[in-house]
Amino acid sequence: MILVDFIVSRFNYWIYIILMMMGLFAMIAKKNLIKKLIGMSIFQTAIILFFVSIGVKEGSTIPILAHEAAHDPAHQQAAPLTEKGEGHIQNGKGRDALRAEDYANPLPHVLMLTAIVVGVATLGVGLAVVQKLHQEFGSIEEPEILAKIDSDDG
Amino acid sequence: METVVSSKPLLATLVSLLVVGPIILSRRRPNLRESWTFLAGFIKLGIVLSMLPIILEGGVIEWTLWEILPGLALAFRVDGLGMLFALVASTLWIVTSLYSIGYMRRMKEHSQTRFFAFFAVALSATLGVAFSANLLTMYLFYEMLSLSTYPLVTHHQDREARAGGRTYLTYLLGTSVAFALPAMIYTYMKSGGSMEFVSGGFLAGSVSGGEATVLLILFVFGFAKAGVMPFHSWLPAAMVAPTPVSALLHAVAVVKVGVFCVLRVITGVFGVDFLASLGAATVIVWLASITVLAASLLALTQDNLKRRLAFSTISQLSYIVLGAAMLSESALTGSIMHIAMHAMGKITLFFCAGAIFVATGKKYVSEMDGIGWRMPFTMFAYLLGALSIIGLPPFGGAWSKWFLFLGSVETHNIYLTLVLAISSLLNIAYLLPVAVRAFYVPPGKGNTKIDLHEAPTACVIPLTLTAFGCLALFLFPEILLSLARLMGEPS
Amino acid sequence: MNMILNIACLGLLTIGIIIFFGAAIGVLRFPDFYSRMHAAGLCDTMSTICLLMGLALYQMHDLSLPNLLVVGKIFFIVAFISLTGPTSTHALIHAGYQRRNRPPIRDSKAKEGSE
Amino acid sequence: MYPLISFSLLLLVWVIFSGKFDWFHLTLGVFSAAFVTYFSADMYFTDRKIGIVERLGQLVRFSRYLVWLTYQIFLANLYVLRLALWPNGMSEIDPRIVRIKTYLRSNYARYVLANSITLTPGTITMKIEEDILFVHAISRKAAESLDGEMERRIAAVFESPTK
Amino acid sequence: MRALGTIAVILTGALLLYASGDFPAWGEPYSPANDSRVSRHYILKSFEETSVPNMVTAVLADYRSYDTLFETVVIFTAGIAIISILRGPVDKRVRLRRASEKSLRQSNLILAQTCRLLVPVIQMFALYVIAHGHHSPGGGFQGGVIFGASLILVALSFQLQTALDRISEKRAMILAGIGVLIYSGIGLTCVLLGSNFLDYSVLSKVLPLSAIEARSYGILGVETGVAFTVTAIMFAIYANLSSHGRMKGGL
Amino acid sequence: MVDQYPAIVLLAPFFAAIAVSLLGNWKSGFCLPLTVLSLVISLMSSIALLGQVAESGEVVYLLGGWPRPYGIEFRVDPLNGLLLVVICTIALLSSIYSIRAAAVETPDKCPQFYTLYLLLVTGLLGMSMTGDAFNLYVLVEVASLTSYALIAMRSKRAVLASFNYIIMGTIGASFYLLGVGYLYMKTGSLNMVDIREVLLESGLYTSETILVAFMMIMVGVWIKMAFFPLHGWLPNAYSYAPSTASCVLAPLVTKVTVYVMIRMMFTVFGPEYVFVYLGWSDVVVWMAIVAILAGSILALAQTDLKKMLSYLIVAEVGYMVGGVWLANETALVGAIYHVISDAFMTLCLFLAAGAIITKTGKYCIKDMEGLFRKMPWTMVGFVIAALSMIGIPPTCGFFSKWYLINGGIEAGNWGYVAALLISSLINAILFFRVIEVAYFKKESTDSDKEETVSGSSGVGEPPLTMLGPLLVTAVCLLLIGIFNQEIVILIRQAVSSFGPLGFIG
Amino acid sequence: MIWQFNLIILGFLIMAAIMSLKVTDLLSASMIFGIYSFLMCLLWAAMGAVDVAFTEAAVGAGASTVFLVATVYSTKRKSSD
Amino acid sequence: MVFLTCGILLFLLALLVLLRVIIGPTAIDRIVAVNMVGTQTTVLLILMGILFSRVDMFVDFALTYALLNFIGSLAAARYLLRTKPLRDTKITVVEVERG
Repeated sequence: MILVDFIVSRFNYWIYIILMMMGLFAMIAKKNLIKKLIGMSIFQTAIILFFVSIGVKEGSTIPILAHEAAHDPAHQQAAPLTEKGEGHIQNGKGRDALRAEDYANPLPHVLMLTAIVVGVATLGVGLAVVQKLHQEFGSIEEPEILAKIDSDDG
Repeated sequence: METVVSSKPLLATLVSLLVVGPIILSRRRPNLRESWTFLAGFIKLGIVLSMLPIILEGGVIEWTLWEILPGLALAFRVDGLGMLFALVASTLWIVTSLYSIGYMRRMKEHSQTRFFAFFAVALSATLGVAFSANLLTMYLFYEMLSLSTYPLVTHHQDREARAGGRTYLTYLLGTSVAFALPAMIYTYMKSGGSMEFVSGGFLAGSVSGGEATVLLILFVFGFAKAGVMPFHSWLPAAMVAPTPVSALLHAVAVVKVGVFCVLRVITGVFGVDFLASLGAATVIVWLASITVLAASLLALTQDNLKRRLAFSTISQLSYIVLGAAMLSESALTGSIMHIAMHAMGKITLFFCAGAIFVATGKKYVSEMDGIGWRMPFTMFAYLLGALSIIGLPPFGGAWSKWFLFLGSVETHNIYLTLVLAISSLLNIAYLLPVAVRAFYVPPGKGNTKIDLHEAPTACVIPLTLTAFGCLALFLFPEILLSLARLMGEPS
Repeated sequence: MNMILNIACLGLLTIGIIIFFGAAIGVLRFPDFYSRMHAAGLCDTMSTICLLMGLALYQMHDLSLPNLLVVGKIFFIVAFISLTGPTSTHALIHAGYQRRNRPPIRDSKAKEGSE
Repeated sequence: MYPLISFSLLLLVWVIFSGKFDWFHLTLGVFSAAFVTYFSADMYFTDRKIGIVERLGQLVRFSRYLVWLTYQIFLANLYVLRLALWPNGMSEIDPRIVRIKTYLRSNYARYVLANSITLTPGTITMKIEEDILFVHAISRKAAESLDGEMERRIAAVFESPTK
Repeated sequence: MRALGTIAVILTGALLLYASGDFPAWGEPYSPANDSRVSRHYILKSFEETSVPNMVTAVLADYRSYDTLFETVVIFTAGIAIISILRGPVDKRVRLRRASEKSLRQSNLILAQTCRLLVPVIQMFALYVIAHGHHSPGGGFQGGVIFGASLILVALSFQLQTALDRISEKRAMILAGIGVLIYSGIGLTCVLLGSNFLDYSVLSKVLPLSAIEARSYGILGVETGVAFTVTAIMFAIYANLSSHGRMKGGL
Repeated sequence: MVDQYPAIVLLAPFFAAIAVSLLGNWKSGFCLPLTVLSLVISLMSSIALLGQVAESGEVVYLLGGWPRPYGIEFRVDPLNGLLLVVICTIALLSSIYSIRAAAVETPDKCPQFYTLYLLLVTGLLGMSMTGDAFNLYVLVEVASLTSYALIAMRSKRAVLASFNYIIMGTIGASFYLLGVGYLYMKTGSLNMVDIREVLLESGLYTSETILVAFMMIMVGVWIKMAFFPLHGWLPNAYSYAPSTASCVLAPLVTKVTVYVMIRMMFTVFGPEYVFVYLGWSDVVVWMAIVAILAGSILALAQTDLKKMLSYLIVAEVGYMVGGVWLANETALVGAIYHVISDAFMTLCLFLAAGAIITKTGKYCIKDMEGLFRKMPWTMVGFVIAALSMIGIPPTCGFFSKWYLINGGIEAGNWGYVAALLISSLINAILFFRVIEVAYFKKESTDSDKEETVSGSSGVGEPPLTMLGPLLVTAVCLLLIGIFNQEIVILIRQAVSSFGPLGFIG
Repeated sequence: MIWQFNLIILGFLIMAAIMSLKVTDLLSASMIFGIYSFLMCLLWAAMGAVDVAFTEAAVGAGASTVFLVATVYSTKRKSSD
Repeated sequence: MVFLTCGILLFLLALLVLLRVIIGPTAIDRIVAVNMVGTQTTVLLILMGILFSRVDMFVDFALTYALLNFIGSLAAARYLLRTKPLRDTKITVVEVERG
């Protein structure tokens, strides 16, 4: 159990490093431009993974205030099924007993929304550039394009 | 010592800069254009002369513009040394202007407007150096001079000019950035944020002997316009310029700015006494001595007259550096006077070389057989100038040589005396043969066909004037002497 | 009542998972693209529907309005999936066919001859 | 008329989605529904000749058909599961393509037919060209299940009055 | 390149691994980030201050609305960028491998019908997501993407032209501009009403609302702006990318 | 209205960008006046803001009215106040310049071009004002995306350059983001000042996470500013970009990133962490030395004018990074002053290069013979900028070098001093190579007559809209040099607010 | 957070990432990138970041993948690595 | 617990499908498998909603997913339809049956 604890407590961080390094490697070493862009997206999502991992709290729920759910007995009934898996998700507290520990940290989520948007925007622009390169050089492989440029010069 | 606050130094500096605009605007009317030059020249000379009495009385004129770096202002200050230099430069500008009109028009040179415009800028820079009150201001004008003379040097815009100009700038700009700038900054830091020239130096006590030596060497090399070997080769290279340029700039303005800066550094930054106490100037003394001899020997081997004169200049400049580095009062006086004396002599020689070229198209010494009697004024003036440079009485050069010898004796350094003596002999050996050939060797066959006659009047008049100037300087050296003495006096 | 719901829910979930298991095995085992398509496209849809139904039933433990709405939304999902599932299956198989990716057909010659 | 129906349908969708019944959200819903109606209501009810009553009838019949279809789908699923899971299931695979000429006329009916065929595992509609459907069947048995029962039922739903 | 990549990866990876030893455990509720006053404030006070139960929306569109403004601008920029990159001098370009024109005109019956059924509902759903960003996950951006996706769906199951008939690229760009304008306009209104940029509470001066409600409605307005931009740009990007910037043919 | 200056500075170009994109489609004549107008407004208010800052110290503008650390704030101190003025001025000048160039280089994309242009300026302004570490990332991305697009608007190689820029830029920005993430993880805050406070309070200086955060941020920023081994994207991107775009990209992007580095080092981590605790300043300075030398030498190897200038930027970045990391006040002042002066120098050079290229169509240095005769005023501008790059007084280049060398000597780092001097010398060679070619006519050959005919007919002075900004910039170079005291006083005011710098304190 | 899901998804993620970078067919790569992105979506959901998950769902399924496919369509499908 | 197990099972099954993605010889195989995983995601999302006891929140993007996953596969199918010219449209008919 200690081992599990140890793995769980670090696993996210390891995986994000692995993903990030894969993305980085693809961005630098792949020859195909679209592959590079896929690598770029993986790279960015890895960072998003890191950020979201920061904001996780054990036993917390999603960062949306449950004041409506608070008056809803369904969730108290639903508790038995989830209890074992989840330790103590406790919602039925209502607004009066709002505790910061019950909700995941919203700030990383906000930041990552922005980061995702930036990611998709960059991907879009990157893809447009790739298309333009294909128009200009008829290829999307970096070495081929470089060779074309050299032959244009020579 | 009386300190006068006056904007005159600034005006004197700016007047030729201000005239650049009118010169460019009137580019279509050469006569008007040239008259602007003269106007500026006379105004400039007038302003400089008007300051003379105060200086002679031992006063100083100061004018501060604004602070450009912490504790450092763009400031002007006129003292004996600067006055002397300014006097020489502004007088000779007028003469040279006259000469260059004759030269340029006769040679039908292109881009005359540009020529005169940059000439004026260069003069401004020269006066700026002469009047600058601190190292930074001096550096500023020094660089301005390097840059503004570049178009003049490369005036012909041919391959030769390009190569010459390249060497010219590489040396001047390179050394100033690589050596002078760091030396300046180091000085600035060591002195605690001051770079004001003070007689007796402001570095005294704040640097060690080793540092002082290194700094001094950096300064001497950094102001490569002084032509101390091994940074001398820009000067022969710059001889591709039209002769008026060579005459004024490479006999008077540019090179003298170099030695002037060295003098300033030695007297104003380090202080003679301080250097003497450290013994830091010895290296400079030897460098200068070597330059004197080596340049003289090299001059002997040159066939191109202008190049020969250029090497001669290098050698003569090192006299001045040497004189300053000897750190004795007489030597200093001698070297300051030599600025004026050499200027007058050398400009005459260059004028002559130009005149010969204008009249006959000859550049080489070996071609000049027998031209003496065809262009008597020119060659006679050449003779006078040469004698002045050699240092024979009754010509101005004799005074400065005399003081230099005196100084070398004062330092009890027999080798220096020997160096001076040998170099004087060498002077004779490379300068006089031209005159001898011109007057005594009959013209060779190839040259007879060319119709030889005197150079244009506008060329002849200036060279005659300067030749007589050499004579006059011998007869009336008092003003110069007293100006030079002002510096030599211990503070 | 809750008991029945729970059992129904569990049953539906089990069925869904079994169907999905079949689909997964089918996708792995079937020899060619077309037959895999049969397993993937359809069993998948079915299993999803089953699972969703099961979850919807669980949600009906308590018949409050918000929960009913959630159930409504789950039904929406079911509807969508049963619309999009066949459509995308069709689109894919159509595309595969148009690319002259001929289905391997046993005894095709004999049959063709007969036509 | 039809835009209005679309509008109310969309509003219904909104209400199910929203689950908020305060005036503010309902107003938003009305705006949204109006906007979507304006923007893409032409997607619905392409054939505007059919009356509304008729449509309602279709709806009722269609739901009955759905029940039957679900049952069929369930059966067919079991069949494919058997193919996939039974060790000898593989041997039964005998793909073939079946061409069906349908008598259904309206696009919608054909669409329902095609999707129903696809939904019943073992058969997938590959292509529709006018009234001809190309169906890929995974085995002989699956092919045999296309016996026209389904088509009849669909016809009953959508085209019975005209017949 | 490979070697360079490997080196970079190994170096960075080692560095990051080194740092990860110092991290608080995953899911630790009292880690510095989770227990900081910023995070606590957002969780505990955001409903009081903005009356928005979804903290993410509250933080996104109010506390950090300036970020979000520029997030929108990023999207807007991407749209303009793609247009400006792909729209070249017409013709003289690599010929696309095109399917026969005939099949382009005919659309597949099944796809078309599914699309007809789905698109309005998707759009409704998108609008719902935009409007309910306060109470449930979602908001302007997500709704906008979904709306944009519905247009993409139209283009995919009919033709690009069909979708462009609904909203041309030019209109889309204008719409995107309007979206950003709505967002920043609300911000500017706040300035004109004498408060700081994007301080919605001051809207209560002109609307019959309390300051907190004003924040809530300000957020809605802002989200609407985001949605406009995102919808338009997503579609514009797709239209450009799929047709090589020529707005015809295409995927 | 007075309190709103920070907002106005940013919003003027921002709203103009939207307006241009909306109105431009309708009538493209609107683009330019709007651009210029908005930049003028922005410039005026940034000057007013600077005045305010100089008078009363830091100005804080709370966006959304949320106090620190809950909301985002603008913090304007003399340092970024100056930078704002610089950005606005440069943007204004190059927008005037763009009147002709944009029409030639990006025909029928006018609205897009100006929208991107204004958004780029907005991004840069935002980057320099914001007091929030994450917000900085967003604005970096705004600026980057616009730069990618601006570069890729040209064809052929520019597109490949843009692609490489996208890849490198994204790596850089992501590293930065990751660094911010690490900081956030440890401090729980995103506000720069607040992060600093938490770092100090909780004694986090020994934490590995903070160390790696610092390294990540630095590497990210270095990639963005093209610090030497990471400079790969820059030369191609800037030299193949449309000339108007490169006129605003080249001077501003790297400089603003240097500002970001300074902000990160001094405001977020604090000099005591960077210099005292880490103590790597020597390593970085040596890297900067390599950067300076490598940049200069690579520039020497170029035959293409704009490419040469681009490599020079790499060298200049080395100056600034070195200056900042020398860890003393003089050098820091020098570095910041160099940020300002280098922005103008680069602008001037790129404006001149752009003018030359648009008028003659020649890219190679060796094709530029006789330009002094054909376009004297352009060359005057070029020469002044060149002198400034070399470091000739009274241009501003001299003074920035002055402070930098002073700082180098003060820190006892002679390598840096030597590198500066050597690079100045190389600059001299570089520029006089160009000037020489431009000054001399081509060696007369057989085709002499044709040369003169084509030379006299085709090429002349560029139009006033190109020449004006060029000359104004040239004058600015002189003015910044001559009145460097005023600027330096402001910079010192900012620097002193950073607290004692490492070794001295 | 649901750490059990979390672990599984992370494992899958690695697989998906490797696959999408390994496959030489760009269309497949785009589709696998689609898987990657919805695994991410699940991951965010498992970590309680619903808004992020929502965005990722919308972007990953509705935008990124389609953009990639569109680009592959107008360029080339085969990749050299 | 039931739901957790159910989710884990679904994940494990998805692994099988992913296997097809990995070995899938042609793109279509992969797309089919991707589509399948995508559909399964919907269920998983709702499962998570139940585990978090916040189904009302999760159902929204399960819905999104159901709607948008379709677009991805559709795009791929469109791609395959469009890229090659349709030269031979004659279909080999194996067996004809009249409905």
